[in-house]
Amino acid sequence: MNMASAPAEIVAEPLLSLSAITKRFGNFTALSDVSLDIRPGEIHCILGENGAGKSTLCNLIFGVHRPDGGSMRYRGASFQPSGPADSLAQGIAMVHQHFSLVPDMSVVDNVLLGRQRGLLNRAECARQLEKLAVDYGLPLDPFAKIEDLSVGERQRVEIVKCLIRDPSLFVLDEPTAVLLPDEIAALLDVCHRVASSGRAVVLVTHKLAEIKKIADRVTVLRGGRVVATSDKPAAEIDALVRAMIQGNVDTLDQSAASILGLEPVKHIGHGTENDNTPKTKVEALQIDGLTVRDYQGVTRLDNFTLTVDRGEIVGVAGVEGNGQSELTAVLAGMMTPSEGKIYLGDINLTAKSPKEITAAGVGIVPEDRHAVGCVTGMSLAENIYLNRLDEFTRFGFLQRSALEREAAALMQRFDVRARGPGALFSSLSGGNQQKAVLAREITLPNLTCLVAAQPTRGLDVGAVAAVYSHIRAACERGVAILLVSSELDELLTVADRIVVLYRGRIMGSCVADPDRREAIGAMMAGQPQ
Amino acid sequence: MTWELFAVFLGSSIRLATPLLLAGIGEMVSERAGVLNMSIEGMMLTAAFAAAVGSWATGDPMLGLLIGIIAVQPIALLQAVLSNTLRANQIVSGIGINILVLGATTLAYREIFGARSRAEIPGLAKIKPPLLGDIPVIGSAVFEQVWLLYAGIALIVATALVLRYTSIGIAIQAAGAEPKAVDKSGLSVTRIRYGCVLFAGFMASLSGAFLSIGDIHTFTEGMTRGAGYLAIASVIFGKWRIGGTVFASLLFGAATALQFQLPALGIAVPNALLIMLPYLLALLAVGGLVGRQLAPATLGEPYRR
Amino acid sequence: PIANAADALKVGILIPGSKSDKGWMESSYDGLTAAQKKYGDKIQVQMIENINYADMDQALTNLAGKNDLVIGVGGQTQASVYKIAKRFPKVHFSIVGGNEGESAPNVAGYDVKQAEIAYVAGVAAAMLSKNGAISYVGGLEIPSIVNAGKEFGKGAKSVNANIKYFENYTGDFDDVAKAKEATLAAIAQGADIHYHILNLGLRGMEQAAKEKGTHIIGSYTDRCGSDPLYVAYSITGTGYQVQYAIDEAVKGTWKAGYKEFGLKMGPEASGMVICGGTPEQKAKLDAVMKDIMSGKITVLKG
Amino acid sequence: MTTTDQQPSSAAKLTSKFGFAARPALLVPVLAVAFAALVGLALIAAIGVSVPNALAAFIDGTLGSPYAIAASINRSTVFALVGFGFVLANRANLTNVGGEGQIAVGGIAATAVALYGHVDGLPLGLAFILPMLAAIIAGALWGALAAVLKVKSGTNEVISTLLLSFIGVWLLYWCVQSPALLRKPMTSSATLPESLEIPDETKLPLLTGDYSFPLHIGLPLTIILAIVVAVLLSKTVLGLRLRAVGLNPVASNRAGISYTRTVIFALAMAGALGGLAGALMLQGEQYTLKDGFSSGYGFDGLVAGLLSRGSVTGVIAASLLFGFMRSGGINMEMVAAVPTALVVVIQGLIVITLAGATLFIERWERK
Ligand SMILES: Nc1ncnc2c1ncn2[C@@H]1O[C@H](COP(=O)(O)OP(=O)(O)OP(=O)(O)O)[C@@H](O)[C@H]1O
Ligand SMILES: Nc1ncnc2c1ncn2[C@@H]1O[C@H](COP(=O)(O)OP(=O)(O)OP(=O)(O)O)[C@@H](O)[C@H]1O
Ligand SMILES: [Mg+2]
Ligand SMILES: [Mg+2]
Repeated sequence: MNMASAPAEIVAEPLLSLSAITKRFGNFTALSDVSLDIRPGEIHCILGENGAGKSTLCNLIFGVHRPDGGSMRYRGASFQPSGPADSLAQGIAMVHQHFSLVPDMSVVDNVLLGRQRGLLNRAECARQLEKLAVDYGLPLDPFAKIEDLSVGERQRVEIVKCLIRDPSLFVLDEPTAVLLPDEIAALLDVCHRVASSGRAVVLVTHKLAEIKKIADRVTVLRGGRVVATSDKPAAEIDALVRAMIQGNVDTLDQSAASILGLEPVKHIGHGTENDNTPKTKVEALQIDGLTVRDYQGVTRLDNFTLTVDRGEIVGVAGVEGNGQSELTAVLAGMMTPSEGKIYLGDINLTAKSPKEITAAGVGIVPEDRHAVGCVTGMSLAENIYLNRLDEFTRFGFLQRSALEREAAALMQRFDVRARGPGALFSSLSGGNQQKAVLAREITLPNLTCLVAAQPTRGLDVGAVAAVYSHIRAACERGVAILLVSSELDELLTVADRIVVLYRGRIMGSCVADPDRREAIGAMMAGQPQ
Repeated sequence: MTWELFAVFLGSSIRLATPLLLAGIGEMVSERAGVLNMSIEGMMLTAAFAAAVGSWATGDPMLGLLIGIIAVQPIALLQAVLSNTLRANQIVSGIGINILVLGATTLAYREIFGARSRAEIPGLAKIKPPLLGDIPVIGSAVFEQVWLLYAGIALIVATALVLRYTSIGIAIQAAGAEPKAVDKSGLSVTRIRYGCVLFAGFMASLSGAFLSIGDIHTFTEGMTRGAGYLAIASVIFGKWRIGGTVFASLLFGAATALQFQLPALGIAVPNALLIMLPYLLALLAVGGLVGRQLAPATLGEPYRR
Repeated sequence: PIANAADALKVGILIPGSKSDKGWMESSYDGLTAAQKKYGDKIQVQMIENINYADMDQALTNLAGKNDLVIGVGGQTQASVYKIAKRFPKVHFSIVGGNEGESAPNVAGYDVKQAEIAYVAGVAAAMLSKNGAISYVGGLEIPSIVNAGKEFGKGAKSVNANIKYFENYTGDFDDVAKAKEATLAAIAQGADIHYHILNLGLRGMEQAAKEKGTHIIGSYTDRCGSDPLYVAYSITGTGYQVQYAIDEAVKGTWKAGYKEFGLKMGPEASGMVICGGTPEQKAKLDAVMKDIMSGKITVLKG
Repeated sequence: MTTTDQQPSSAAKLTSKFGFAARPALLVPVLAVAFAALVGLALIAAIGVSVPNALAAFIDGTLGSPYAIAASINRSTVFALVGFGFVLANRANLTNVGGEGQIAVGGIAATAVALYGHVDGLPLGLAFILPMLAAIIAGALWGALAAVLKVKSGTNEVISTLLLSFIGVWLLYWCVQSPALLRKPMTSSATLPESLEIPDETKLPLLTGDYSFPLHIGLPLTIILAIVVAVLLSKTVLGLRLRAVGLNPVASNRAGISYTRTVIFALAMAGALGGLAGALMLQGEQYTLKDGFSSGYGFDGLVAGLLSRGSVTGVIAASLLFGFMRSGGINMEMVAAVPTALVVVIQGLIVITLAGATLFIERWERK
């Protein structure tokens, strides 16, 4: 392994080589002096904190952005794509970090977009999809509308869109963040197949387990620079993580290390493990027979009953799209349940407005932080206190300096890194945005219950660790915590108890014990245990 | 109401609906791709003027129509540049174009026609389709119409087929719903949107020509009188679908035609109310009768990578 | 201000609509042009057209500040003229199409009396109609236009008590398509002679009549012989009134107050002609006109 | 690296100093207007009018007399009020194009109260204040109607406010046509379809009391409202809430900011300002209500709002530009025989060039 030095001796003519690439957005430098080679036949992983420049790098390769300095060579020739069309024509395909699918069009139409001229031959395309499904194990209903698909299926569409072009360089930007273990395994398998035939794969991921499993080589980015590369990533994973976060792995929250694959999954819970004093159970959140039907009358959540005690972390497991979103939306007051009751202690919170729910002491970390969690066009300080603006109001006037002072203090406490409390929220990296939302919800003055949905999705190791330690600290203070996650490892590590959702119903529940992994997995697939 | 009167009412509704229909379909395609053309009104007026001048000067209404179509394209191009390349607010630029065209056509009309204001302007021919046209009473009152109307219907059907069955069709829909997906599939969002605005201009030019040399063979200052805005309303009323837009245009046409039938039937309704009727109906329609409208996700937003 | 005859008379004219509207405004503008031709350097003219209500005060103030005589074309200028006239006591104001009512020492209102001639047109229409059905299309539903419609119907009924009469108001003097559809609706009811008070909208009526083989009684302009569509025409002399105002001011005989410009003022101000009409028809029309002037037949104002 | 340094965010910069922030990119709009003016002059020359004469007439018409100045400013206040309303609603990402209809219903309400509300004789200026209040309320309701449609059935407010404009204008036509409504008593069959002149006490007091300089209290009122709107947008929690809802209604709702209430508030305020503009037109100058009363001023105000790019100062600048331009145009036509259509062309050009220049202004500001 060479720390920030020239790449190792040339093994083969690289498929793609970047030299001294620089990319600026305005006066912010997202990438500086980045050089790296992608060799034929390899799976090249990119590792880095949120905001390190990984997506920017991928977008440069795919022609979405153009570099401000440096040069690229592809298959031995100079490569200057002026748009995705150029890259696609050269056999480069990319799965983006965020979906770019047309929601009200079918799978076939999405796949055909930009691929065919003139009359569409949908039947032919459907046949091709079927063949791909067999070859790569990626089944899809070609005529389903995207908006009716689960997140995992949508990701499959994105992948199939690329594979159908038979790419020689396949770039995947955090494709596994929203996938289930099985789906991840299938995807890694696809990567192997692509790479094995002399083509290459660039894979961006935060999950160290995946790197250990399939990476041939790893490049670590930090602050837009290459800080490490490795030809034997599996063996050097600790050093790579250290380079990435520029700190000691030992200081990380144990559970973070565990779920990111640095250590085998083990239940850590929240209390100090040797604290055996039995806690008195105080029921905080009671959900009784909650049923939610959507506007078409389809039952999305069916007779959901659950109690969360103070000082307890209950995990809600399940494949995405099985009612988790509806559960959080109802708890957040963004959706009205068709039946059932929600109580917080003695306070009836059924069908109350978000404002009343917040006032009652329920914090919500929504699953979609951009759509529901924050207003990206406003400042960090404004976002942190968006639900408590009244506290900074005098005669209707906003006390901006007080607001920013308080926000700055909170930034310090929660280690939210930004230019200052006045920084535009959209200028923060994903991890810092999530920390800010968490800070807002967890510091509600009378917090008794916290509902956190997918709180660590897409976050880097350091950020994940920070989120866990804050959740754990809240729990210590006696807050009841409902943790909704599609990462089973996360729940097994952090929660006390797990309930499994399947098609809107509770399939079963059990204590969070890594040994029960198989059983929980089966419940997630709809088999009662 | 006698059959004869009813037939006149139908024919009148169709004629009054045609400009909205033609312009509306073009606008619908453009809005599907994400561009809102408030300038439809101005494009129609340009075509009405240019077609009238062309037809008058050459004596051939076909040439007039062609000149009308050609004259609108620079206006459409201006709208496209403003809303895609310069990323200007689409409502402002549209209104600006409407103001400019109103002034320019009035000025030019006076320069050209000033003294010869009663000059005969040759108009497009009418056709009576076989079978339909032979139906007693209704036949000629309803179906004997300017051929441009039938050509327009054919164009609308063609547009529907293109949207449904061709790669251009899905690209247009995707450009409004998820332009990123279009960009990343190697197509140019900008080019698609330019194309759609030019198409909207083309349809608006047919609509404008229909106004001046189709049905009434004359040009008058500012003769579109808000028809362009009603065309936009019919797109929204029609929920950005071809069928819906056609239905909405016909409804507005019928509401306007009613204004002439009720007095003939001796039914006394305040005239203001009758004139207001199309707008009132449109408001009721967009205000809930047709249910929640889901506009193309990025309608009105310029795309930037 | 008109004391010094050696100085040119300064005339300001406000045409609220378009001076080329084929109707009221254009006819007034023609009157102005005729006066300019007649007087040459003896008058100096400033004109403002296409003005809306909110800007009318300013337009009239500007005109009044620089001219000796200010002419407001159309009843729609009346309220503004009376308001501004108070602020310019030395300037003379004439309103073409002014109504009886208010009075001011420096404002003259010239009443066009469209209803009067419309009655005569109704008589002509009844004589010309073969189907026993006639129609009228008005622009805005305002008194002078509505009264003209009513009198047109009354005139026709005086000849043929069973005649069918249809009237319609499109809400816009200039909307061609609406005028056409309104005429077509009347034709479907059997009407074969159409009268109107429209400006640009008249083109629509012409289209409808041409398509269906019916005929029009024109107003404002003589089209006998030049267009077979027209079987008769009435004269509403708005241009004559403009000329009258200028004539009076030039002569120094300009007088404030209400003045009727009906049949009494002669054929240039108001008249009715059937193209190639028979002597009997002409006699009938003359008789009706005489009865109106003598007060034997009373018609609405406007 | 947690810092507490107080660098203003770009968003904060835009709205600092009561929204009257000095903008570095003033040059671009000035250039845009200059360009349009040059094209206009070229056109004037092309149709054979002497350019110096036309220019002299234009200047004389705008600044040549106290009357011209006052008339221009009075007109600008109407544009500005509609523009402020636009900017306010636009902060919540709502596009109110209904100024014309709001002016119309404002005019109707003010006329009704001034004529039949038994207000003359009331002390403390209530005689003219009450009609204005009625106009404000009517405009607010008209605006709120579009808001209710938006929150209840998701109706796009661009189209609903546009349709409400047409409806308002025809409603006014109805009111002045019908003797049962606001039309003056039909003493003769020739009575014009307009309202009676409103009583003197209900007319807006002139600042100087002299019709040769007819500035009325609409000007101070507009200045006060400019400050109120600017402060509201930049210094108050309400302003912040409008912005939040505009940027992300769902997240704002989650944070306890009512989408429904905010949207209704924003459009009702815009409508109220439009209604007040109608009152100024009626009580300040026209004094009688007629068909065509609104005169397209609602659309000019809209354009002023659209071109302001969200700033109250911008609205004022654009309103003054349009207000004075119209005065100059009238005089150019009268004295130099420049057709009004040409003034319309120049106005259209200005709107287009300003709209097209936005990108350059933004680039400049980012530097
Ligand atoms: N279009 C853009 N304009 C301005 N800044 C940008 C733009 N795109 C990215 N950035 C900034 O560049 C930096 C790198 O972003 P990038 O998306 O590449 O990070 P990343 O490593 O992919 O992070 P994550 O793990 O959160 O996906 C970030 O600070 C981001 O805010
Ligand atoms: N972002 C949005 N876009 C469109 N419609 C929305 C949006 N948010 C909410 N709505 C609609 O607005 C209506 C009311 O929304 P909401 O739940 O925000 O009410 P509210 O703000 O809580 O009002 P109140 O405080 O009066 O109860 C609902 O019909 C909802 O569908
Ligand atoms: Mg990324
Ligand atoms: Mg609510």
